[in-house]
Amino acid sequence: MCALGLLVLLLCAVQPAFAKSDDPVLLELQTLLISSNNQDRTKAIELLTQSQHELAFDIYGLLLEGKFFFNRTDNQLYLVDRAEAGQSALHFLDERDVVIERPRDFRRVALNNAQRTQIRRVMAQTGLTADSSKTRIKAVRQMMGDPDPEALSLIRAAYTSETNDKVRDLMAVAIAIDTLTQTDEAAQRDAIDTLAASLEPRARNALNQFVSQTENASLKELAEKGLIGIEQKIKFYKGLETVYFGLSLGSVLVLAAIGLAITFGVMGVINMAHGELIMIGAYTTFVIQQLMPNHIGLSVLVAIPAAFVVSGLVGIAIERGVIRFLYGRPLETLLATFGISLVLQQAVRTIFSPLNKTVETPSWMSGMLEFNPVFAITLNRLYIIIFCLLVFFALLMILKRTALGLQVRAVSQNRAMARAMGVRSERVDMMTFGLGSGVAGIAGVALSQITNVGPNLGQAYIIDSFMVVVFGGVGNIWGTLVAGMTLGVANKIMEPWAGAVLAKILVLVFIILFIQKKPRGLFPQRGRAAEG
Amino acid sequence: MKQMNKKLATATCALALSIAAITAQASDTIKVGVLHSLSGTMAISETTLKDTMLMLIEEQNKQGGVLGKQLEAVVVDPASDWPLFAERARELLERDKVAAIFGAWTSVSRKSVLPVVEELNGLLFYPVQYEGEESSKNVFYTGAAPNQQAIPAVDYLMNELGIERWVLAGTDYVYPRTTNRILEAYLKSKGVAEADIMINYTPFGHSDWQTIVSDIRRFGGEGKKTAVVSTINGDANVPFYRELGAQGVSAEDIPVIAFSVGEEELSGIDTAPLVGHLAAWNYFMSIDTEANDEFIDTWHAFTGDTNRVTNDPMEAHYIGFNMWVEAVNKAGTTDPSAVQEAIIGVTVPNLTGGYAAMMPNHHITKPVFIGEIQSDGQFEVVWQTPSTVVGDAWSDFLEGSKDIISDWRKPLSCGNYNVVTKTCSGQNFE
Amino acid sequence: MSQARLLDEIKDKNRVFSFMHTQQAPTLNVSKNVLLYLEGLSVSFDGFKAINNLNLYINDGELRCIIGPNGAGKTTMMDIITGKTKPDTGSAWFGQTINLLEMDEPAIAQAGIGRKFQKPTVFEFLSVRDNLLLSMPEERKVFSILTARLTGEQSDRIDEVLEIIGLKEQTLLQAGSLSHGQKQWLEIGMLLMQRPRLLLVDEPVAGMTHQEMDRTAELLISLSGKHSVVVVEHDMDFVRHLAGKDRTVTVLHQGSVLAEGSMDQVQNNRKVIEVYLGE
Amino acid sequence: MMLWNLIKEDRGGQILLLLLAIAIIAVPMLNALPPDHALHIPTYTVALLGKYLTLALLALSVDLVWGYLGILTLGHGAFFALGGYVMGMYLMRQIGERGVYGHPELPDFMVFLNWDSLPWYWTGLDQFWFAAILIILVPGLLAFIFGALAFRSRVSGVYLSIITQALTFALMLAFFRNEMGFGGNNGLTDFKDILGFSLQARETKVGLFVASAVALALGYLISRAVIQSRLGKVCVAVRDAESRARFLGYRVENVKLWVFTLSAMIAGVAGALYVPQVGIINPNEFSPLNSIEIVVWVAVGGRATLYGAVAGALFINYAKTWFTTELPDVWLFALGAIFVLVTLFLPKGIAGLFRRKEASV
Repeated sequence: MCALGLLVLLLCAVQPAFAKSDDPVLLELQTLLISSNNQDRTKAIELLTQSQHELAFDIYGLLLEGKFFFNRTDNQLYLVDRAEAGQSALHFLDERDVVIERPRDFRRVALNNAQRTQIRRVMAQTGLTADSSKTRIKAVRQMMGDPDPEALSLIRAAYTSETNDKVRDLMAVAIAIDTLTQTDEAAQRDAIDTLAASLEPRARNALNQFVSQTENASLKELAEKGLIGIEQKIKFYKGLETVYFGLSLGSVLVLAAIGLAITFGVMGVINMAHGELIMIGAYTTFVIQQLMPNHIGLSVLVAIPAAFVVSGLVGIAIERGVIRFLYGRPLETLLATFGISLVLQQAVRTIFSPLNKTVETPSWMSGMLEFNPVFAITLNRLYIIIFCLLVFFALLMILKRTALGLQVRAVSQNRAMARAMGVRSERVDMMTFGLGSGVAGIAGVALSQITNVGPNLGQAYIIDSFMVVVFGGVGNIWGTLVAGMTLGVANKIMEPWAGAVLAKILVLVFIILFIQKKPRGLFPQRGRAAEG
Repeated sequence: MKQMNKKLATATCALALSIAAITAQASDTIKVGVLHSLSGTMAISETTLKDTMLMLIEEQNKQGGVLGKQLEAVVVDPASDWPLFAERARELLERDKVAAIFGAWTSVSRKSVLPVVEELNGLLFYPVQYEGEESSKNVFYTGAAPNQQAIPAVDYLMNELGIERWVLAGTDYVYPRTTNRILEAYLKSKGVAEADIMINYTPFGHSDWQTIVSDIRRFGGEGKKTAVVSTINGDANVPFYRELGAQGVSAEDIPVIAFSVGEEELSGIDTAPLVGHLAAWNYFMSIDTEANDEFIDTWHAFTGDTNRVTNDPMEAHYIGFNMWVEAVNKAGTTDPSAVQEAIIGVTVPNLTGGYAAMMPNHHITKPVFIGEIQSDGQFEVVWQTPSTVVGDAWSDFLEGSKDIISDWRKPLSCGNYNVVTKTCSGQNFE
Repeated sequence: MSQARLLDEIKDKNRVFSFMHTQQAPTLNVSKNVLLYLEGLSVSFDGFKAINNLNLYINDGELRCIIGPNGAGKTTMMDIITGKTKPDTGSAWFGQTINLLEMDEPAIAQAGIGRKFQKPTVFEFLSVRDNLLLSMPEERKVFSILTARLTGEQSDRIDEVLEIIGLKEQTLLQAGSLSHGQKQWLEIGMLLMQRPRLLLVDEPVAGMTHQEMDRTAELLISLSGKHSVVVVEHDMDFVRHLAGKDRTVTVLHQGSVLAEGSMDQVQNNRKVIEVYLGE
Repeated sequence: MMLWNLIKEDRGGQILLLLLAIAIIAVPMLNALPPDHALHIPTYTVALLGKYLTLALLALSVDLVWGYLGILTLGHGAFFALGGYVMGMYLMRQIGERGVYGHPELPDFMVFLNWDSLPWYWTGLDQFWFAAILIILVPGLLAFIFGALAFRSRVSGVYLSIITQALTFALMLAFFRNEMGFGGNNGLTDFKDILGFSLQARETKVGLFVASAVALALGYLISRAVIQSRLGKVCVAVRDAESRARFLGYRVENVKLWVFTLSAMIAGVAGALYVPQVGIINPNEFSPLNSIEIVVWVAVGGRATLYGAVAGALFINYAKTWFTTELPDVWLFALGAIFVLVTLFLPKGIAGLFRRKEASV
């Protein structure tokens, strides 16, 4: 989309001035860009930078987005939005519109990292004066590492006029890094203070470097003190981070397990196909995105109810078709549902191919919430944590406040009595199982944002889910929440020193032993019903 | 009682016989075994290779087959079950009497097949990059050995991108372990300090990368230019790259170079946040040569799907198959021993405009390409070795194997000959 | 709170290794002619006090009937005696020497307390004979079971009991195929095989015909003397029949003893009448 | 006579043992026939049948605990795999200098992971007698410890099933780790010979087949002996009315514990015989999927009949071989369907069918 915008812009920019076809710079640019040699492309960028060409920045943008293609048949440069048969390609110089027949004739003019960095540098300098403070911050960061003095002078210039404090501080750091290398001791002291106050990795590195080089003992001591301060802050934030990671892992576990907490916990049905219901949810997300490729952001939201319904229906089908004949025979249920899980997996393989499917992350979910350079939390995880809590409390409400919830609890405590009271337990079973399955589907939507969407998705989570439910205490969804979060955090705290594999093993062993001590989990159901 | 007796008895007999049933020997065709998992976890990767083989055989038959006989593919499914690989291989060789087997993907599946092909003196063409440290009389390694992928990749990062700190991240199995140990030794030999190398292993299908990625970020934020060398396998890649994207690790800050992520794997990932990350292979679909174009067109025609991608192991099969055909024509027979002799030195064109030759150590010569991931899921070649590299079965950077060479030509004809002790161990043929 | 409990439980090591030391009950001592002491027992589930400061003494060889409305705590009391439920407070002794609260079900059973459930529970897939066979008082160690052989007098004993409970014809039938009443009898038979010192019988005549009831009553009475028998029952006629003139009847209400005495005394006790007739 | 008593009332058992006896005699003979002979059984088929028999033995061990004790174990694959690993380690030690690195003592994978000496738990495994003991001891010990914990604290039913699954899952992850010194993901392979006989020799393969058949027969008789004894009756009693058994004074946990341990040992032996015949052992054998598949063999064959388990194992595995050769994509559908249909319509399994017939005849 945005590329088209740029195309238009590019045209307007051109119209009045002159026909591009006889602009020497652009002509040379074309020859350089279509060449298969990397160096030529680097040259092309340099050419643009030196020529100060009015279109330079638009071209940079288009290059970064990879909108430039060259046609292997006529060796001409084209602007293409989507290189697919039937799409149109715009000739770079004389704005001819041609229709693409064989997409593979059009080769993207690709940049490598070095070239991208090169362009970003140039663009960053203009970023300093951009309106959004975010862009300015990015610009300063970009240039902080940049040794060339011109960049620094630009920062100094911008510093005086800068109004936003965050940006100012950052600029101050950038300047301080430079001052540190000067010889004026007083200035250096101030610089050290500035740097010691900042958590920018570059500030720290500058100090480290300074400590290793300087002869001036007092300054050295000062810098070292500063470093220690920084290290402590970092340690603290690292702790915070670990906890956050733990919670987000926990929230994933809870999401995966909560549906099970209902079907297994409340109904006492062992549903080995639970993982596959999650998988179905994830695939629903995939399908929805296929249906609305231009509204990725929206698609995920749409997917939530959709996944709930789809998985819910599949769940109900399973309950009606198989499970209801097996009530009171948990072990048989376990086997039958395991069979179902196999069938569902293979079904997905045959329908969607065994390959993983791409589920895109909507823009509003990507990115980070940065508190400071060393502590930032990823948005997608944050949303998942929130989402997990929402789902949890929604369920709590349903079970505690609604008629269904009441009936569910009635049936789960004493089927016969509930029947006698006129509860249609058949229907309740169906609804409950549907609910549990639907929730599993919702979990699938969340998982599709962080992991594979493939036939094995379910398998990966089924055992963990059971662990969480059993650990938390069957029939108690609060238990599930606590258990999930505990396991998540425990896992993350152990991971650094035990390693990912060992951490997982330890957690499993812990649960096995825990079940020995408290067979009914953290929050057991008590009373005569539970005895014996 | 009687009834039952009969039933059970017949059941067992049926079982015994139907397995025993020896398929009639069709003498007018040459059988070629295809041993790739079509179900189970590895089906994701291996099904494509099965199709590739079918395509290659079909093409060959169009050109009149081999030695005037048509080729017949015998496809079996080891179902991602390692013992089953051995069982199926035995079936192919003993029952179907195939002239050669093309197959296996994971190291463990190859290890499982190895004793069988050696016992029955079969031929196995193994198309996947692997950890090396092996050379069998009966196996031809058409995928990359570590020195045909890892080492050049590191060279590129070191020389072209000026990388000073290294994260070696891999799934905990033999290929990453070996590769990383080779790289560690190699880096140290290049004067990289212990403190500048971070090694990390994760289980198969690891899905929560938060901690590791943030460690990488911190490790990379300490001033020196850092890169990640990833030998992460299969399913674990998607969450890994997603986490990289989520934590804003861009290819400009910390490039990740992968040895097991190809076009096919990328087709399952949202590549937008990955643009600029690297991969090292001996083939990329994007490489612009006549041969490649033709190959891709036939592939699309064969699968009837113009969106299907091609990848490195497919090229490996293409090369391996052509080499086998060459060798058979040269030897004038499909007899394994004859082919084993004939194939050494056989040279066939690869898909990237060069030639691949079968070396005496049963590995082949390959060019090495470094590609950057593009937003369309393809790789853009940013660097390549000036000439092809000879596959080295026994790494010079490992204690155990630096003195070992492999040469299957007479008089040595030994897979692991220790030049110091002058002894030939492993698979002996005296 | 459950967190705290969890911590304690993790702290006390010996429960994990409890299987290391086999629970050997000291020999029974009824010198004071009292077989069962229940003192100050209380147990509550989620706040509901099923048993509330219960005191009960059963003499050696006594036949005691216990009545009480639903939820009076009759079954819970039996659970405590047989070790199925652990009380929050109080003590339960079998004779002078045996502390029931320190033992689990098998130990208590081997110490000589037999129990018949409200709902007849027999081994449905085993033959009637095997059901009795397994009830024989014998070494219960796994390996002795493995090598156990049936001796002559043991099988005589089984036939004898089969005679008593009137299931001679059904000897080789699967217990599952018996009628409800027959199962009741079989279960009683299993108790007889066990030769317990104390029988706890929970609503033995539920679903029995009148003749069966009378026979049961006779049986239970005949048992008293060499065994102590505690019968929990709703059916007043049956209780009256059992208790006769002089035997003690205990009325439980809300988990504690409401009244105790002969049938007549109990029936004329005001509190009892309130509870039953709810004045 | 003793033996006859064990299977007197057990028709299925009689037939099973009969067939095994026939196989033990016939298969080697048929295999010895010239290859072009119509009745010739190729050696790889013999090995295949041998493999099936070991799996049947495994199924038997599961039936012992599930059928007669009502313990649905989803982790028996672990005991099987442990037995297999012990055997694998023995076979590795037999390779000696014939490894690719020609190291006199260390297996190849240790050499290229730069280990300088054998881990302590590999010592002594070059002796067959020692390995043979461990094959029984290791799975038995694990089962004993696990069972002691689980049964004491009266973990039962579904909970037990789930933690058995967790157990095997944890073990799988553990064995994947290369630090463990069991060859990581690749496991142990490229075995040369057993007790001095080359594993590639026809005779050895036939020998292993016979060994498996004998092991299965013995396993069957032992299980039978347990079932016939009073302990067997107690098992059934525990299965059907656990608390009643307690109130009769039986230490239910001990009963469960010992039978569970016995069954684990049988599984271990099965694993040990399985490994030399398939030529590789690796952590996948621990995967929960495998363990749960075993259960379905038993379910299909028919619980609590022993011979049913054997029949089920043979049937399903033959089906698997057939499907994965003929129509690979359908296999999982078929397996899944079997799970569902058997539990719904055939609770007694195949054996159940025959029993009904017998009754009617």
